[in-house]
Amino acid sequence: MQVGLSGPLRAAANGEASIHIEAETIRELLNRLLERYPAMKQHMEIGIAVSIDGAIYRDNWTTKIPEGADVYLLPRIAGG
Amino acid sequence: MRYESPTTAKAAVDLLSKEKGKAYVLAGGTDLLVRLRMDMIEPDLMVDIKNIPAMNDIKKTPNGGFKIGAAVSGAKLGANKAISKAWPGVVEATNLIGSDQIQGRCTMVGNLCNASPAADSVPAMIAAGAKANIVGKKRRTVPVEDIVTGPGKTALAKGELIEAITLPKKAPKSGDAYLRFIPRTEMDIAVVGAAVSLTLKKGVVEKARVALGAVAATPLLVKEAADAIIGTSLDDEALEALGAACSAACKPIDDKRGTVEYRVKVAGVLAQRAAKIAYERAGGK
Amino acid sequence: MQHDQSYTGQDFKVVGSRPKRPDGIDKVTGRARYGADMSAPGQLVALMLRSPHAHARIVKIDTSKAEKLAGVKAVLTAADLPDLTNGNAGDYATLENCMARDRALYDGHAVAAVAAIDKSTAKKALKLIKVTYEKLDHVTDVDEALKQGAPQIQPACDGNLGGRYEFGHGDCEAGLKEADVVIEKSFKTGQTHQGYIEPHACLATVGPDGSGELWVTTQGHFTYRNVCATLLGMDIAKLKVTSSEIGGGFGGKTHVWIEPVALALARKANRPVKMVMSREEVFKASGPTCASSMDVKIGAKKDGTITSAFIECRYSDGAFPGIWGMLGGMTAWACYDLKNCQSVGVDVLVNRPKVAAYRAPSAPMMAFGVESTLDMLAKELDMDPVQLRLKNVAREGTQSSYGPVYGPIGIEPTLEAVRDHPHMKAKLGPNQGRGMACGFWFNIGGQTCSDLNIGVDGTVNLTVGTIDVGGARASLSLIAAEELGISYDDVKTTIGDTNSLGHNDTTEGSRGTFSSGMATIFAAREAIEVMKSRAAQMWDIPIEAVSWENGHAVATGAEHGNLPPLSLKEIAAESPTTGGPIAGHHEVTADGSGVSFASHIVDVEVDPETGRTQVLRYTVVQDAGKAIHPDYVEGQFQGGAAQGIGWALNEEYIYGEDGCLQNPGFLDYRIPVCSDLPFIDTKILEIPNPNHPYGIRGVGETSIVPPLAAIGNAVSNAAGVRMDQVPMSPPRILKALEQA
Amino acid sequence: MAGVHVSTTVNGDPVEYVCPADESLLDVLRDRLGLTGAKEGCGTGDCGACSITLDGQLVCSCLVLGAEAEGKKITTVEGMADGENLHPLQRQFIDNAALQCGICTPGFLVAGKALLDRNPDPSVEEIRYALAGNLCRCTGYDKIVRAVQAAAKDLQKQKK
Repeated sequence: MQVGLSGPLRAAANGEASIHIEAETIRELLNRLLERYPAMKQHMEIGIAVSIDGAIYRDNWTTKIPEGADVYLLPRIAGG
Repeated sequence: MRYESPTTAKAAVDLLSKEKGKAYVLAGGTDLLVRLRMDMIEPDLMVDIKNIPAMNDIKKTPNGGFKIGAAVSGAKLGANKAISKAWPGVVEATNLIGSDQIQGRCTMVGNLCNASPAADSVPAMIAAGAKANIVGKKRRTVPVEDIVTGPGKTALAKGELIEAITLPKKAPKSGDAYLRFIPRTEMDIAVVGAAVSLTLKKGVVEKARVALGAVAATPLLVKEAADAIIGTSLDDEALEALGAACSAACKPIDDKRGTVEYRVKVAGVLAQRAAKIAYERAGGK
Repeated sequence: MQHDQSYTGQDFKVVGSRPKRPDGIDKVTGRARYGADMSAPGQLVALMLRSPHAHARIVKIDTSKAEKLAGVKAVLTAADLPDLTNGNAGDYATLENCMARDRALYDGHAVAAVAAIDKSTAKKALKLIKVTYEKLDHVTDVDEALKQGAPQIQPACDGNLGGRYEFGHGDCEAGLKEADVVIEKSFKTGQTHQGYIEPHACLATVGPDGSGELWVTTQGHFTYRNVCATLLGMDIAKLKVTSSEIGGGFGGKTHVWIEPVALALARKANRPVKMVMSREEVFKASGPTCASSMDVKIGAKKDGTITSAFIECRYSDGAFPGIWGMLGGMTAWACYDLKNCQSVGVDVLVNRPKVAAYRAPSAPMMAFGVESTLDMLAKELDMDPVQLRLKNVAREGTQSSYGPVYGPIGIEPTLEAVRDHPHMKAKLGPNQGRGMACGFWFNIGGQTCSDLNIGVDGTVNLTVGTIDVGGARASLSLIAAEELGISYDDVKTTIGDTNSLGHNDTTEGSRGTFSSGMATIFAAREAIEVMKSRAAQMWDIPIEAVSWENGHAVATGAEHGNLPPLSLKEIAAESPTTGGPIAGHHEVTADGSGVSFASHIVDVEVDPETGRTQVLRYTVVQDAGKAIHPDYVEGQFQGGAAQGIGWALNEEYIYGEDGCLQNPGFLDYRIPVCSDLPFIDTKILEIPNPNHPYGIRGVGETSIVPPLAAIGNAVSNAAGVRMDQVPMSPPRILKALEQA
Repeated sequence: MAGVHVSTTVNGDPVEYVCPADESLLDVLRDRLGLTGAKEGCGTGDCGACSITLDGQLVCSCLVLGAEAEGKKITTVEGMADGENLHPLQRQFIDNAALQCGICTPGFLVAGKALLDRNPDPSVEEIRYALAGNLCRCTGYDKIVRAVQAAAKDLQKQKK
């Protein structure tokens, strides 16, 4: 599947805006990503979130990624 | 700190004059207790004057004016119909001080003795020609414009306190008004204040006094501004001259509440607006 | 067990009604207990000594005289706290902000603390602490701080750059070439404070065995527990944190400020310690939001199609780096469907207090720049501003400016509602003008758990771990009642302490009702399963033959269908003999929160001679997903709008040349008073969030996003001047009028 | 610092206390008399959360010395309900959802009651100006003003 990367994460992926990764869950996605781009570690430590079909997941790494889903990696957000 | 609550003016004077440390007069406390709370003052003695009966009274003077005791709150002043009718500008100015809660405590004399250049009631009192009745070793009476000598400084000597404010008898065909500028609708300190008191003769301004607040180190009585409208029927030209004279008299500072430029401009605007209200109140058309 | 979180589209019986809140009587009688309302036997009073300098090296702190003063039980400096200089960066910053070690980084930065038998003794002790400072150069302005040679605030950073984050897609340069019109403008916003009326307050106890208790006003008692225990080297399970009623937070009570110090003093003195901030301390040393400075450039075709949208916004994070630029960057263009867009958020360090979240943090600034510039574009194109926005509006399937493709969203419906609102057609008088603007916020979910216990009389205790900041207990009671099929009055919702529930994230990011609502629904469903099995026992039929309808167990199938249904009350009454107490429990990471959008309309009148702006009429239109208790949804819309109005017109941190804050009080930090505001009309739209069983989106934050620009646009229409700086204070407007 | 001995009346009950001369009445109520309904939001008379009445006059208790209460009659939010019967204003605050966090509520109730005592039929503008000394950061004041209007109607009905 294609995974979109938001601005700050692109630098860690050699400037790619979108990358191809096979993964069934968010955890798998993140692990694969880290294997391929060790520089992602720093972003993951600050906090990362995954958007699947527009819904943002900040914590639940067991979430399954449906086939054909629109997947996007974002920095982790907070609020007031 | 000691707290004393004398029941006569003489006892208050004695306490204040005998105290070796720092002594303060407590009336409404709406400025003094803020300073206490913010650790800006460390009093040795606080003399509460609210239990002195005469200081809680509003009385008509023999010549038709009013004597307002130093402990009379803004709320009490506002409830007095006779003064509100005679000197609406003074009453409105006093009632602009703070919220209803503050009005329950604050006093004109306190507003004056706190000696802030931005005090609301002071320009109105000055325009009205009010006088301060001082008790101390001797009694003396001083025009209100001579009380404040600088920010936080007054002409009162140690052991002196103001017992009451005297407002003169309202002349026929006269009116007064006070306006202030604040960014909100309530609860702010004046960025500029302007008071006008005038007397008409056949629609022409015969006498006038104009006072400004928050535009200099002390409230200002601006003679040039009064001169600009005396002899006129407050036409556009006179208002223009009034605004210009007020702006010219300003010696403001830049601070968190406003800029020099802003205060100079708005002083003129407010004086014009206040003059129109006073003129109308005096029966002018 | 993974529950299906998707939207059920059900018809609601009690959800959507407006019952009385459960904490109402306590709060109107003065009985409700807030942070400063708790006392303990033998308690000490603690006060903080704070730096009078914007930036200074702490050469020496001599506490010996203070320690000798009768009645002083503990004196504390950074030397008494763990040195986290080389540890986790976040923990270091948090503790360093609570108590400066080597340098005071802003006016009001804590440098020492005392605990004494009463306030006046503590005050005297503070005066006896002698701190030797070496003053350093300071910088408080966000743009100045980025200049070469500006005093550096954190040695680990590159100058004062805390971080730079870019978002967007397409090619803005190429987009500009397609444009018929290009608008370019720079803007600034002042630093504002959440302005909650209750100052930070806590009561701390720690024994020599390392066990402690903390009573505190907070948006997240579990988070406070974890942070305080981590900073002080305590075991998390041994620190019990109880949240008081909270007197407003708006993001400002998501971080610790005095609590670790109070706990450390209590440990040192082995006595309960009460610590309450003064209002001056709240302004100087809690966590306001950022000041900002930004540059916007928008290109569009004659028909209004935006071909290029660029914004860079620099945020002042205070003395420690944060994520505020990043958050702002993500929100900038979120309302629109754009081929080419870029947003850059920059975090900048200055000698001001460490910034905390404030309601939709960082979004209002970006919206001020974006929505003001769009208004300028509409004027340039001679196009209706609502039409311009509708022309470019984001919809389901649009790729958002921060990356993901949107699901069902509500920006277009809010704009249509604004277009059709009678407010848009109302007549205006002289010197009056109307403005509108849009806003976006993410909303978040997070870790949550709820406990639901059914008493023998069939009444229900719901215990949740998310703080109720604005009426959530009423909403959660409604949800439990809805799910169980019982009356609202039969549910009592309580906020549990940290010993009574598993971890709950802080009430922030508009997550309270979204996430605890979700946990409550599933806890109730678990209890229903238990009740079905009890009913099966009572009837002596298989559980498969029992279903749950309208608060009753119903026997199904031909052979059992004639059994009269059993009510929840009847099942509860039998619970002692059918297996004991009936309960449901659920823990969840409530992800999948729905993004929310709002469009606001405002009328103002500007006095051309004084520059003063009066708000005459205000309308909020916002998508709530589903309004559980509409009163409190409206309350969130109104409160956010009022805060935005304050920000737009008068609120601002004012720093002097000396780098010290000049207005740390409600007298000169001017939040709107009652007579400043009109009634604030609201229109709730309900576009369900597909990732919540009831369709809930967060509602708490978005309403503060549009007001700055909406008012700026209204001022522009009323007075003919475009304000590029908030607050749009009278001196600024008068100056703009004179220059026009 | 010498303590001042004060005899006063709080919500109709005779009360005595000794306090330092510089202690505020708010601190006396909260820390000595256990009446924590009045809140300290600012300590400088700007927020109104500490509103009480002193001899019937609405004041900020943070700007009154405890020593000044000698011989006075004090009422606080705790004295507003008559037994189990809430004052109409208290009831309308709940019914109109006029509170969110509720920290400002005691001050608004005391100030609102003072307004209705002196002006039983206030206009919206009069309500807004009378309550300008009470800050609320949650509600935007909308539902608070409506609650005061509704309570005014209730009180008028009661009188008829």
